[in-house]
Amino acid sequence: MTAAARTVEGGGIDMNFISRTQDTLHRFLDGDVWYSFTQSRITIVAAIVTIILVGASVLAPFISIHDPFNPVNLNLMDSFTPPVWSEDGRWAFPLGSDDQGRDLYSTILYGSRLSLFIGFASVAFSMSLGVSLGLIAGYLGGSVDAFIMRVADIQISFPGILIALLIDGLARALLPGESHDEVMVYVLILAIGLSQWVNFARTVRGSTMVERNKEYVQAARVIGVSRLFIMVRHIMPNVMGPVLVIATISLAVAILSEAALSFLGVGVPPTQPSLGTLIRIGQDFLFSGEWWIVIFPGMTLAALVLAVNLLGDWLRDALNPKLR
Amino acid sequence: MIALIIRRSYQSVVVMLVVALLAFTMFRYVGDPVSMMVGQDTSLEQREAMRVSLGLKDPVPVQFARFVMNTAQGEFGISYQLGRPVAEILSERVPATLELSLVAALFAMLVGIPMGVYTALHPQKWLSKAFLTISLVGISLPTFLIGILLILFFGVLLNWLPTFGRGEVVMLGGWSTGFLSGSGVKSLLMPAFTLGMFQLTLIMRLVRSEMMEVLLTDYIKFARARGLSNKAVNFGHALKNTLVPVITITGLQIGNIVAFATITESVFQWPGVGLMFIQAIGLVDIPIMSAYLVLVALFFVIINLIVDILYHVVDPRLRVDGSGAHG
Amino acid sequence: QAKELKFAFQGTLTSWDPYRLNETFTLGTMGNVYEGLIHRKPNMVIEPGLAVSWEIMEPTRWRFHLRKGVKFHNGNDFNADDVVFSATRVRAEGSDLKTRISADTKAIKVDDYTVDFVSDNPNPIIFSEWGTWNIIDKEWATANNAVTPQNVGGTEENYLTRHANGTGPFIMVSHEAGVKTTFKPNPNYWGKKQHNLTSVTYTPIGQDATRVAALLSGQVNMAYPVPVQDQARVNAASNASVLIGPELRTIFIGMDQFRDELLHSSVKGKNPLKDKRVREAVFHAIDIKAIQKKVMRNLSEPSSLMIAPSLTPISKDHYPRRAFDPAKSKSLLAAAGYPNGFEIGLDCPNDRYVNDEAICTAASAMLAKVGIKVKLLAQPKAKFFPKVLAPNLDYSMYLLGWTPGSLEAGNVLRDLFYCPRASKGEALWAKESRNKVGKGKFNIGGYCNPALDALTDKILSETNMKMRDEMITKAMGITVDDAAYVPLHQQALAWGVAKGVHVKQRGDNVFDWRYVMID
Amino acid sequence: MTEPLVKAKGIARYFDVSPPLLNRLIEGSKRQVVKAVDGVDFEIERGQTLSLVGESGCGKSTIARLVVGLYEPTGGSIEFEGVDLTALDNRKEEAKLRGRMQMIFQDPYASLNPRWRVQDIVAEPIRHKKMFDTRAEVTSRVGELLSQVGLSPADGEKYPHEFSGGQRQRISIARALASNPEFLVCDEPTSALDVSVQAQILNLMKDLQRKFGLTYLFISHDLAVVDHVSDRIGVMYLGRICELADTRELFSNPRHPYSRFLLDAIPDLDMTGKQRIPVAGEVPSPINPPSGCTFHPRCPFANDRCKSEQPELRDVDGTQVACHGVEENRLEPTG
Amino acid sequence: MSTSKQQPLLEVRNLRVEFPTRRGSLIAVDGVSMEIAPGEVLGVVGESGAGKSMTGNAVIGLLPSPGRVESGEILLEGERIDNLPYEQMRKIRGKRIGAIFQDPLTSLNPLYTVGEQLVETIQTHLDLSEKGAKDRAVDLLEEVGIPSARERIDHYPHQFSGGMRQRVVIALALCAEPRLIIADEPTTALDVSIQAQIITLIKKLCREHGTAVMLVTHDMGVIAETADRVAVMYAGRIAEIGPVAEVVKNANHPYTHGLMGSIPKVGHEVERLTQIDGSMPRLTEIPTGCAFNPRCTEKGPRCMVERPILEPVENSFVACWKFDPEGTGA
Ligand SMILES: Nc1ncnc2c1ncn2[C@@H]1O[C@H](COP(=O)(O)OP(=O)(O)OP(=O)(O)O)[C@@H](O)[C@H]1O
Ligand SMILES: Nc1ncnc2c1ncn2[C@@H]1O[C@H](COP(=O)(O)OP(=O)(O)OP(=O)(O)O)[C@@H](O)[C@H]1O
Ligand SMILES: [Mg+2]
Ligand SMILES: [Mg+2]
Repeated sequence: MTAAARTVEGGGIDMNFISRTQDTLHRFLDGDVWYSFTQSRITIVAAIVTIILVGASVLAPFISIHDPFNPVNLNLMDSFTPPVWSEDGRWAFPLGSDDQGRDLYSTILYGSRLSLFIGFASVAFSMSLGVSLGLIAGYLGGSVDAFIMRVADIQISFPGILIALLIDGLARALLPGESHDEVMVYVLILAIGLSQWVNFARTVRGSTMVERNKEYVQAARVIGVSRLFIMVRHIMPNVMGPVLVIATISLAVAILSEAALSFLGVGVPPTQPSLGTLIRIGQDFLFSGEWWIVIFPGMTLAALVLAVNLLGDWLRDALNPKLR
Repeated sequence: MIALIIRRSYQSVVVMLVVALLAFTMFRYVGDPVSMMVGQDTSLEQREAMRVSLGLKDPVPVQFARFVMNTAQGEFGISYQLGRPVAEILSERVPATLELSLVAALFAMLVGIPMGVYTALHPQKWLSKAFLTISLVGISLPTFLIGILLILFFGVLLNWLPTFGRGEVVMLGGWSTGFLSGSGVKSLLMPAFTLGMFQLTLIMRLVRSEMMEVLLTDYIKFARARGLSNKAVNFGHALKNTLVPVITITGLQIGNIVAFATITESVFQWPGVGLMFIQAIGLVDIPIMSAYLVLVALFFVIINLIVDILYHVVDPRLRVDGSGAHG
Repeated sequence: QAKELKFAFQGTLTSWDPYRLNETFTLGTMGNVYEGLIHRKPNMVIEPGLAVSWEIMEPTRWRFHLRKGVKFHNGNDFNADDVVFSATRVRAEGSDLKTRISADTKAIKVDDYTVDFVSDNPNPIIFSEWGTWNIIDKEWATANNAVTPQNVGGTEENYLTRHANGTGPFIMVSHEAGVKTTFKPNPNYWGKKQHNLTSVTYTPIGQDATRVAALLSGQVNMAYPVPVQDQARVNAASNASVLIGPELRTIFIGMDQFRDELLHSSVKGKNPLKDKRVREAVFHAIDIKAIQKKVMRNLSEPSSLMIAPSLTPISKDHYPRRAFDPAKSKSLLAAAGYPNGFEIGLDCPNDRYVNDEAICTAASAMLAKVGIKVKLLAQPKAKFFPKVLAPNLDYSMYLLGWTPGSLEAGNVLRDLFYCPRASKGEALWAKESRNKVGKGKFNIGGYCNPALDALTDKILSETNMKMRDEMITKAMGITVDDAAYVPLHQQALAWGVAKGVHVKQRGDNVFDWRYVMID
Repeated sequence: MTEPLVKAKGIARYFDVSPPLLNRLIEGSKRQVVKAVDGVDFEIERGQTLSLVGESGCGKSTIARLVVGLYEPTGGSIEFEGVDLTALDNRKEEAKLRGRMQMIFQDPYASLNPRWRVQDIVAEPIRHKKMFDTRAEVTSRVGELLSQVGLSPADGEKYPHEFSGGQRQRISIARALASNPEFLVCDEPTSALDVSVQAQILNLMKDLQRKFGLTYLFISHDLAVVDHVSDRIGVMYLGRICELADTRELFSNPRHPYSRFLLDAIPDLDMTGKQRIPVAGEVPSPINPPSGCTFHPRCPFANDRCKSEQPELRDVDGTQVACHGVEENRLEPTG
Repeated sequence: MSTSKQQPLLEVRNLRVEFPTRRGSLIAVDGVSMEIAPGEVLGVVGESGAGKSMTGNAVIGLLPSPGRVESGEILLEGERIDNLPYEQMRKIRGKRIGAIFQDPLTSLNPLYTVGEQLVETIQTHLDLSEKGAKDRAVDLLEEVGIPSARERIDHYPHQFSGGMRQRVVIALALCAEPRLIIADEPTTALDVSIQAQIITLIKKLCREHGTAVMLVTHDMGVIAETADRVAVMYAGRIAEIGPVAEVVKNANHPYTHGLMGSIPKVGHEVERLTQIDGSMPRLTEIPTGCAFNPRCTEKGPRCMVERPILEPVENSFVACWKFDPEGTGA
């Protein structure tokens, strides 16, 4: 509401646009989803945590102390500095430093950025793949459907983490060494994304098969619009509810998968650690008392995944009209 | 039912072939097995000779055909590293993984289902909310970290539980079991918890949401209107109907437990196939890696089949007996 | 009273065939069950093993007198036939220890307890690696159809893979590869019993944290290696401490000096690493003290040589290390024509040496400060070695470790410094003959100094130890001067030992149970 | 009489509901075909309303879908202004003809895309056919249509869920009218509505018919509604038409036994004290229809011929009836 | 109110059912009073959302959450049941009050055979052995007209057709011979021919067992045929209640009047049906005064401000100011 108010004060913008945005905003704030949001304290907290973490990682270059991914900034002698509140802490390293002298606070920001990027991108990838295939399978049916679903069966008959391992291994082998670090992130995105598309495809296919028989789709067919138009403009918006829920959960799973893969040694390069890689490196120092190297990234990861999961939970309930 | 089994089997064959192809393709690239098999003094010529004798120099289709043929006969070859038939090593290692997975799955189900039911029946109680949130915390940390923290706490600080391995095992025929000794059971606790935690959360949430849906159905309302006791309604009617979808997902999850056991096993040095797989990756022991992947795929396939059959047993609508329909 | 040694090691013992794998831990463990003609004491000094004495009959003929009354664990007698058999078997198809005895050397039985070794060229150190050439019982191996080490790629399991029958102080009781191996003392051992063990159990534990936890929780009473960062924690624990000692392996950075254009670099058309000034610049950029302090937690000994000083006649400070001096490094780079530095790739294993990846990461940061932008590629050894070693040689800088198998400098000079070419006049590492490179086959940087080669040839055949030592000192000087490699350090050994357990640590990281005492 | 606007000749639509091949092989089950519509003929004159009545599952909706082209017929032909739509392979031509027919659906909740604004829903046919060039024209046409069905043009801004069932059905009608169709297929347009709202919709439909000369194919299971709206009525049973007659004729003189049953089953609002005579038995499964006349198991007049021979639709005094009994004149007269 | 002198079986007094929502309370049933005598069929009609089902649900104590009985009383055979604890109310459900819901397809649990569901219900309420319960189940199925009941008892619901399923549902409601049956749209999902069968069945039960039925529907035809008296509901309130013949033929309330007129009748040739313009207000937006006032053609100023109460008009009771003796209505 405040956002809208500010826009109005700002003036000079197309009034029609403002009123329309206001209208949409008002409708949203008035809607049941928003209401159920305001009713759940834990969801609000989760949303705030998510916004802070996502915001912080987007703004990482501006709010970090240094760029930990640039080796020029690192000084090995700064390594293992404890958090600032402990005896040997230094203000240059508010949360302490890691084994290479990276400021942990900055590294967590950059690491979250990477983790979130991998998470979002892989979800976007599996979502677009899964939603398109699900729509096609559900709407066209027949042998197209059978084929897509058999592929999905095969895919689901095999643990996601092993699929990710396979793709990762293949990509590493096929790609020339130099381009490794740059493309590794994308390989991970592909690997994690591929292991998740089936969830989307199955859900979308199921809903599409329900929607396909609804009369508004038949009405569109009677009008004579094309199949693509029906799939994209009519059916898709109506099957996106559950997709959104799966997407949130998938995001959490993707971020954790990246961490698990890094434990198995196929994550991002350690010079540009993600949260998962940071934890993997940091757990080496759990016994030696340099707990902050694993605890802070661990807490960040847990907070992020937890918040996203809670949001997903809430979304699931909020979007389910029966449970309202 | 027979048709179902046949269809499943034929799908399974396709699955297995694809898995074999994937595994096979990947292993061409994971590294050089020969350099892992010899010390650094071995000459390049000797290395080359080994590649030839391992068949690594044959044309790829020939290698694949050989791989599939051998695999179909349960013949996975001789481990490059251990120098023993892979099938034999697998059969030694499988009990450990199966016992761990079984306990983890039981833990996940026996705790997850009641928790799910409770949270569905009493959505507003604080205990439900606590269950939901705490279980989420458990899955918000990477498994390996949970495992290490458990080791640190229960193993090192409190010294209550063994930090690694299976403890004392007893051989029953060809099966080594840790269930029969105190140390075996103690050793199971932390790994099973670590492994089961994630699935527990999933199952609990699944049961909860399915059950909440079921509780809103007309037949539950009608069951209440018939004056049935709460117990009969919630457990006799609601839970049974909830279990139908839960079975499918849980089945897949059990498959995932076996897959995720790799991480847990390597954290706890649990001598199962997952640990063997991780070690094999490091050492590029291709026969072991392929055998493992094929084994996991087989596992999934079998579980899927069982799930399908269960599904048919539980849900009478899927039983095609034709009698009396459309009276 | 039971005195059980329960120890955990990082790696796995894969096969019990003594010739299957040339790898320190495997051979070291094997050495408690099998024995060679010689034996190395905890301080690495050679002492008689299954041979009581040896002598040079003529420059090309060595005579070994075997120990009498020794029995294998199965009761068979040990005699010259076993030695001759083992000498053949160790060079047979499938053996990974073929270099223990050069191909031209013949083992000749003189009598039941005397064997002669005759070779074409004189070899002053013929037996230096025989501590790990274990003697196998001929009758037993023949009876079990194992006259050659396992035929790789075959379909039959080699009997020796899971069965052991040595003369050593311990008998292997059971072996589950990757899970657990158990041993008991050999009651009929010929030697003096210096341990008080009643049983030995070995468990592989791959995860560092789990291994340390196993030691701290008392499930094992010896575990190694202890990650450097955990030594303080282990020492602080009431029930264990870390036993530290210098290891013989030298960790170093190698540089491509033979290609005309680097593979992974921004510099095109030339190879900056051919310029000694650039190699020196790399050297001066590395803050080895920082690495020692932070990465290695003082568990390393910075080195100026490519060999541990203890293995050479050279005193530790004879050749001082090039100092950490970024300013000098920058000026050297400028002088070489790279005032703004350049970009270069660094290949690194991440599961081979102590904190290998962390060392590379730290080195990258240090090089970045003088303008050399390093693209670091750290991968598991399974992928690192095939990429970097011949014949691929796909790197521009790399991190590697080297322990001379013979534990002396000749091996280093031959394998790491000799011009790598298959025959005279050929280009270094000529593509078509890479597989045929003999001397210098691990000189993958392609460093080449003909004068050094000539000196090395002399060293390899010189039997006068004093002259040999002088030549080695001189040769090492040349390598230092040329900045052929950037040696970093010898990593230290860190063994976690429970209170009340007394072990003797060997510099080559071999755990010899002969000397274990438990209170 | 002029040429009818719509003419269905022997249209049929079968659905294959067999179990998968493998099951058939193993369990020995046979191919199963639902003959949802099995050889139906009818004609509709311009400006007239033909209604189809019958119990659930008798194939009414299937006919509706066949007519508007949502299903391909298994057999027979559908002519629109004398052009056989099923034989047409010029897609443009077909699209043009099809554009002149529209459909109104049963469920006012499912027939509008919940994510679209009402104005976009109504404008969809207009936009698809590119009937206007400018946005303003489209908007004004939408407003006009909404007014025609008794809504306000301002309602276009809203989403379907903001409307009641009756209002939604009006939106559906507005959408159907948007492309200026001549022929409307209405598949139970009021059966989901309350009677009071049903009256509104039926009145509206009649008004529109008068105003635009629309032709309706009206489908319902409610004989009273059908009586109110139609000129001719076809009574369907298990995929076939068993009686096709003028409305007044059917109600005053139903000939087919099934038509009589249906009329008897109409609840008696006038409380004449007339007892409803429940039809014995249930609608048989269309997968396994009874032999001969499919109605014979429930028919009190059935004889052996009915069990074996399928009756054809025959003209009897201007009415078409498919019944051996009527043909043989062995039915009791009604009334 | 009722013409019969004996004690009513069910008495609802001033029932008010509320759904607390975030935009204030939604009053689904507002001040409804009615009585049902033993053996009587009371029809409840009205538009969708008028509060018919909620009235029925309130009587069996199964209001969907968050609905609750806000005020008023429900008495069964003179005993108050709206405030009973859950367990006591549960014992009444099925035993003394049976219920039939609209959709026979979804009212039966698909995973249990019809017999299992019957036996379970019988054993909950009657002290019968497994065998006795099963015999009774067979009898019940036969009674509701399911042929070869002994075999079909072991079938699953999906093996029955819609009409048969609805009969099974009725059999389930009859398990313990309840005195009152709440039938919420028992025929809406059924075909006309089967509808007639079910109606006949319900009527037979009333006749033979003296069961009272509260028949909720929006089908006036069904009411006209089945009910003795009828209550017309509008926006949560009763607009008119009285003997069926009077309400159907001689509707007093303008809404009832309109409603009757809007039903097409066979043989009545009318060009246009009577039409009540507009639609029932949302329960959150009920106008002040008479809830029907925006659509009423006969409204007067009083209708806009004051809520009419049920007053006797002829044999019925009507809530309309039109009949107010003070004549402030139309
Ligand atoms: N897509 C389909 N696949 C298989 N069978 C179908 C399909 N569509 C319809 N049927 C079958 O065809 C028969 C006729 O169906 P249709 O929908 O035309 O009936 P209807 O008269 O409209 O019934 P209702 O009054 O219930 O709408 C039914 O038995 C139905 O099960
Ligand atoms: N769970 C609920 N939450 C909020 N309001 C509800 C709920 N259930 C019902 N209502 C409201 O109560 C009112 C009365 O509903 P009720 O089901 O009694 O109507 P009805 O007359 O039976 O309608 P129908 O003929 O559609 O069954 C409706 O307007 C509805 O909006
Ligand atoms: Mg229909
Ligand atoms: Mg209702």
